[in-house]
Amino acid sequence: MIFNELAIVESTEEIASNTFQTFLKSPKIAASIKPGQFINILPSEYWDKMMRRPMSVASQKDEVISIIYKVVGEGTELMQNWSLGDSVDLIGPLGNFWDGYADKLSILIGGGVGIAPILNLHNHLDELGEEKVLIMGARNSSEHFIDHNPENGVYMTTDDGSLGIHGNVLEPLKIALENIDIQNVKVFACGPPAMMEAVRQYSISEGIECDLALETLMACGFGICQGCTVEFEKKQKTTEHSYRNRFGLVCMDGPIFESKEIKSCHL
Amino acid sequence: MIFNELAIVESTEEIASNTFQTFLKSPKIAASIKPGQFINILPSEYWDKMMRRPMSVASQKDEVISIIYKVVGEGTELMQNWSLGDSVDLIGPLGNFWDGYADKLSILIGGGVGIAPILNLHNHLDELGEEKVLIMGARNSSEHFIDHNPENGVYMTTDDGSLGIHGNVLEPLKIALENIDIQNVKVFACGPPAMMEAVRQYSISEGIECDLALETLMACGFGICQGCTVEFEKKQKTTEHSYRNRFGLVCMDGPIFESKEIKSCHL
Amino acid sequence: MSSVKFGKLDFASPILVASGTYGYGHETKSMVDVNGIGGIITKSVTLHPREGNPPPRIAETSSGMLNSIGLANVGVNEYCKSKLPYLNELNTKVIINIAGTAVDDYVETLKILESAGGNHVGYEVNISCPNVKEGGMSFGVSAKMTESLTSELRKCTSKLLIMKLSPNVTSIEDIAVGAENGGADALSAINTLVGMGIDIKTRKMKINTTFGGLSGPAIKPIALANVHKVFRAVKIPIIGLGGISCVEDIIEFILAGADLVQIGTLNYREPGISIRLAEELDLYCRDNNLTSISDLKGLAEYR
Amino acid sequence: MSSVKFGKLDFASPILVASGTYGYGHETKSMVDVNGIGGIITKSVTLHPREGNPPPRIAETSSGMLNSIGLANVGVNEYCKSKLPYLNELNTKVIINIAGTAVDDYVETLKILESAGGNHVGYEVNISCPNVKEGGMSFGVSAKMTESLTSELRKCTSKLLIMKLSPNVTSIEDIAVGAENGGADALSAINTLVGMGIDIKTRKMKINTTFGGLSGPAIKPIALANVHKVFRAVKIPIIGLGGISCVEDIIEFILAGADLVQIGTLNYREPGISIRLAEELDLYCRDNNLTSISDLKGLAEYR
Ligand SMILES: Cc1cc2nc3c(=O)[nH]c(=O)nc-3n(C[C@H](O)[C@H](O)[C@H](O)COP(=O)(O)OP(=O)(O)OC[C@H]3O[C@@H](n4cnc5c(N)ncnc54)[C@H](O)[C@@H]3O)c2cc1C
Ligand SMILES: Cc1cc2nc3c(=O)[nH]c(=O)nc-3n(C[C@H](O)[C@H](O)[C@H](O)COP(=O)(O)OP(=O)(O)OC[C@H]3O[C@@H](n4cnc5c(N)ncnc54)[C@H](O)[C@@H]3O)c2cc1C
Ligand SMILES: Cc1cc2nc3c(=O)[nH]c(=O)nc-3n(C[C@H](O)[C@H](O)[C@H](O)COP(=O)(O)O)c2cc1C
Ligand SMILES: Cc1cc2nc3c(=O)[nH]c(=O)nc-3n(C[C@H](O)[C@H](O)[C@H](O)COP(=O)(O)O)c2cc1C
Ligand code: FES
Ligand code: FES
Repeated sequence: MIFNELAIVESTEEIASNTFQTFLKSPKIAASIKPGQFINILPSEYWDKMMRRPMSVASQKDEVISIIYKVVGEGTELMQNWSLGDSVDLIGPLGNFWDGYADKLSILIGGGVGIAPILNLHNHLDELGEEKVLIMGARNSSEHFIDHNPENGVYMTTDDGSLGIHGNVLEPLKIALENIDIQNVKVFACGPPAMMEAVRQYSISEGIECDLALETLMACGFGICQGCTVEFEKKQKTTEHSYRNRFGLVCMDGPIFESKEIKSCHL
Repeated sequence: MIFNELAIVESTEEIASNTFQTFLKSPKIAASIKPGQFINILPSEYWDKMMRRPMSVASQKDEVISIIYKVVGEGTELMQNWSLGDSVDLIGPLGNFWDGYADKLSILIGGGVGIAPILNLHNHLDELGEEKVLIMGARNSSEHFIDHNPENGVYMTTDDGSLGIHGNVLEPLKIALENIDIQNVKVFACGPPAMMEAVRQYSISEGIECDLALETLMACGFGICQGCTVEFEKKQKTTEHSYRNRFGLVCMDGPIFESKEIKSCHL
Repeated sequence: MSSVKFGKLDFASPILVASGTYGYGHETKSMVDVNGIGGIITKSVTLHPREGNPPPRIAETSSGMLNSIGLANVGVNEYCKSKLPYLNELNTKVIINIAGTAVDDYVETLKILESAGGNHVGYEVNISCPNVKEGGMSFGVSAKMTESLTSELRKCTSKLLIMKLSPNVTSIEDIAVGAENGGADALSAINTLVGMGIDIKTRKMKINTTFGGLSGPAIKPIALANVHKVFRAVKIPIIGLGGISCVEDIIEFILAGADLVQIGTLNYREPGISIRLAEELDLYCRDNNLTSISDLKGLAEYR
Repeated sequence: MSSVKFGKLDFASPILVASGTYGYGHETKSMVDVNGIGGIITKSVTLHPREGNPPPRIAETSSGMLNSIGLANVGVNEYCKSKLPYLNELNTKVIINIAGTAVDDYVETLKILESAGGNHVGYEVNISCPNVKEGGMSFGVSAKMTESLTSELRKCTSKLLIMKLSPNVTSIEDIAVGAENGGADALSAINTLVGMGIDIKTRKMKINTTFGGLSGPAIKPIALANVHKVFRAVKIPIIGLGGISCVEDIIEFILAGADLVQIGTLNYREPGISIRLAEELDLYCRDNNLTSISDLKGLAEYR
């Protein structure tokens, strides 16, 4: 069930360099959204662009959801400038959700703005009391807002070595996989295409189960425009939308895909 | 000399129903602009429309000018929301200016948003100690912000009779003209097209000298697009821009035209 | 809302949703009372299933967007099996948009649809999709081919037959007259304009097929001009579309000569826009003492 | 800014200002260092003075505007007397845009300009103005007429001869090839698109001549597509224009195949935009280690 809901802005905070978290009171969406799903946002009543701005949900509690975003253009700048009490037009919940974490060690990998859906899954696993590892990649320490805490399975990496592990997310992933039967592991990743592609290829070469949350331009977000395609590795069996046998819709079939299901994370 | 100046917003006040006065610190324009001239405003840095918004200057003092405007659309809404200290991109001074008031009784007629250039002339005549009559027309009392004061030559009219004289601006104009040699009178008017057209026709039929400040859509405001035309009553003598012999440019040849020079105030 | 006459049909609202911009009508049903829409024109269906073009298929532009979906669709047989049953349940008018690459294609597709016994009131024929390499577009630029395609299709159906025109031509009037002569009941104008975009970072085309179709408010003035040209050229009814985003736009299209309108790109941003604008149009009619918005058809005055 | 080669000429900046959008170069001189502009293309001049179309001549649209000025201009004789002397003093390249209604018109206008001894480096020929009833536009839609007009003009001048193309055609490639075969040194693409608007309050056309020319960012994707089509069809240099509003747009046009660009509508809003964007383009070249922006010509990659 998809809702078109007017949400109320509760607060906005800069949680890392140029990265903001906004809490939105959106009862219908908050009650039904699952970790990994996203919402599609009209940044302003006067928005003159054709496309809403899709954002993963980073937390959900009672009637309130939150989003975490980098300010990269006009849409996100408008979001950052929302005032407390503003009403904001949302469509959601959209897309599929993280799954298959029940009896496994979940390794959660987030990078850049891809941290939101990873954080929401992290919260969810916390609530369930599930075992997990959290890996967050960034260019430098200013982009991080979580402590590097390897003892508790929380790894930060930075390209410049200014915090945590110097290098990319594959380093802590390898550490986390040491002495573990990969049959009992599942990786969940969301981040910049290059990072996800590295994780994807590694997961395939090592035979690790791995789900990736992709991003692409979206005109609608609910399966109508057919604009948000990802190419499948091989043709899929005919589904309700049989014309999707070569291309999946990131908004409906995704945003989460199995690593071996898709051709590439570069869309 | 036309300037493209970044002005600083000093204050904005609602002076009548939905009518705002904003003061802008704009030293170059303030030092050179004359009553009747206008500026062309970029309402916001992110303005995605092609046309600036032209506004007459309502006052000028030291380094500060003011504009008076009704909020009628996106541009004026943005203006009304300018914050103190914002910088605003202006082009000006533009157009010609009120003239010929030296040895005459000036009768100033303003209506609707056309009050701004009339008020500026009024101030100017005050400074010069010149004799004058001020007539302001509106639909109802909420649009007025000056007291009806016939003894001192200040007349308010309203269409609904809620303030001053019940009727249009021609009523007080006729009163003001009683017992006066029309050779010694000059009318200066700015307002909605219907009001100006009534004044124009009356002035022609009575043989009264009368200048009118017109409004039209403007793409540039400084004589380049040729979009802002008014049709002349008869072909004008060839000027620097001889192709203007049938059509005048409101932005350069105007906004002020003699009543008998033009075909109509409905542009 | 008083209904609007269109040929022999009555539309409860003059606001339809455009092909390719509303799927098969059920995708939005949790957000929108789909039956309140004047009519649903389904995504172009072709004889065989088409997987569509590789990504990227869309790009954002000033007040518009580019697309090159490549007519991704399930094919007419699967359409009859899986889409028609749901469409048959709708209480709004359904018009099936068909596309093809040769006359035979179109005819066969239409025949299969005719024999499927749907409740749809007619067909809109896409002869103007600029994103398919093998053809389709060639019909849209030739008056003669448009006429012969129209007359072949005319033979196969007594339902509403609407030809959808392309603006990417020197004279849309010629094509419109071709369709009228071929026996079309009505014309839709316009499809998208040919556009392009380049990602300056990667230096790659923004759209996989290089050229895509431009839609949205950016093209509204062009769409209006084309609707008015078509209005002057033919006697059959017209469905106007291209960039409609507010009730004022709808009134402009009707004043320009349209009988009905379609909303396209704006559906993505606001799935319920056709319902909202129908309400606003009702208010407009009431405020302006119009018994029907049709009273305004073609009333725009020349200066 | 390293200069840009264009045929036999060097342009100090690849950013020119478009005909009809910068007057005769002196109107903005108190606001802008006009000599910093890569080149000024003056408002179309015709054999006889033209008073232009009655108002209203312009209207605002989503990310664009409509205009129908009707080639208001002083006529070529007065132009030589009052405009050329000032233009001769400029330290930027001046290109004179001419318009007409028949081959003879164009030829005579060109001859008068040639004999006036201006410092201008060439001519841009407007065969694509959609707002003049008597003609002009007919050239722009016919490859044959374009070819013969070009070759007649070619005989009269050894200065740069640029034909300015219309997008309102089925195949801009054909017209481009016609101009190339006729001996044009270069092509400008594009002029405005035919558009329309209606004032729903008065129910009158927004533009006096019903149809006007649509310009501004709204048409940029269409302009880019046309520039790229022309680039693939001819070997002569191209000046790209249509909706340019930022440095990214300029880079897109050059990647699509343009050698130079023109800024049109945006000059009205920001008279100094061509200077500002030249600076930004300089920075871009430096940041990307380009010796000249020309290195990017036509480099857009297909997917
Ligand atoms: C399913 C999904 C979930 C997302 N979740 C998040 C999130 O949690 N946090 C976050 O910061 N960002 C997220 N994004 C990306 C986010 O949508 C873009 O950053 C945003 O749309 C940029 O808008 P803008 O107007 O500020 O920037 P623009 O100026 O429009 O663009 C800046 C950059 O963002 C990219 N972009 C623009 N629109 C989109 C779009 N619709 N989809 C993807 N990329 C786009 C452009 O390619 C460009 O490079 C998500 C995208 C998708 C598809
Ligand atoms: C020389 C001149 C002086 C002016 N002085 C004043 C003034 O002192 N105070 C004031 O309130 N208004 C003045 N105007 C009118 C003012 O420019 C418009 O009200 C304003 O542009 C509306 O902008 P908007 O975006 O808020 O409304 P829009 O939504 O753009 O338009 C609302 C209405 O305003 C009209 N309009 C829009 N743009 C223009 C334009 N460029 N020129 C004329 N009309 C336009 C439209 O036709 C429409 O009916 C003046 C206009 C001119 C030409
Ligand atoms: C993503 C997308 C897909 C489209 N698919 C089709 C299609 O399958 N068949 C068709 O006839 N038109 C299709 N169109 C064109 C629209 O129906 C419409 O003619 C065009 O977008 C102009 O209207 P608009 O500006 O309101 O969107 C599509 C448009 C878009 C944006
Ligand atoms: C008001 C106006 C007047 C114009 N006059 C002319 C003209 O006289 N001759 C000409 O060749 N093009 C003329 N043009 C077209 C522009 O030169 C340019 O081709 C077109 O506007 C597209 O570029 P833009 O989107 O950057 O404005 C005019 C455009 C506008 C907006
Ligand atoms: S965004 Fe429209 S189908 Fe996915
Ligand atoms: S507004 Fe451009 S010439 Fe007057």
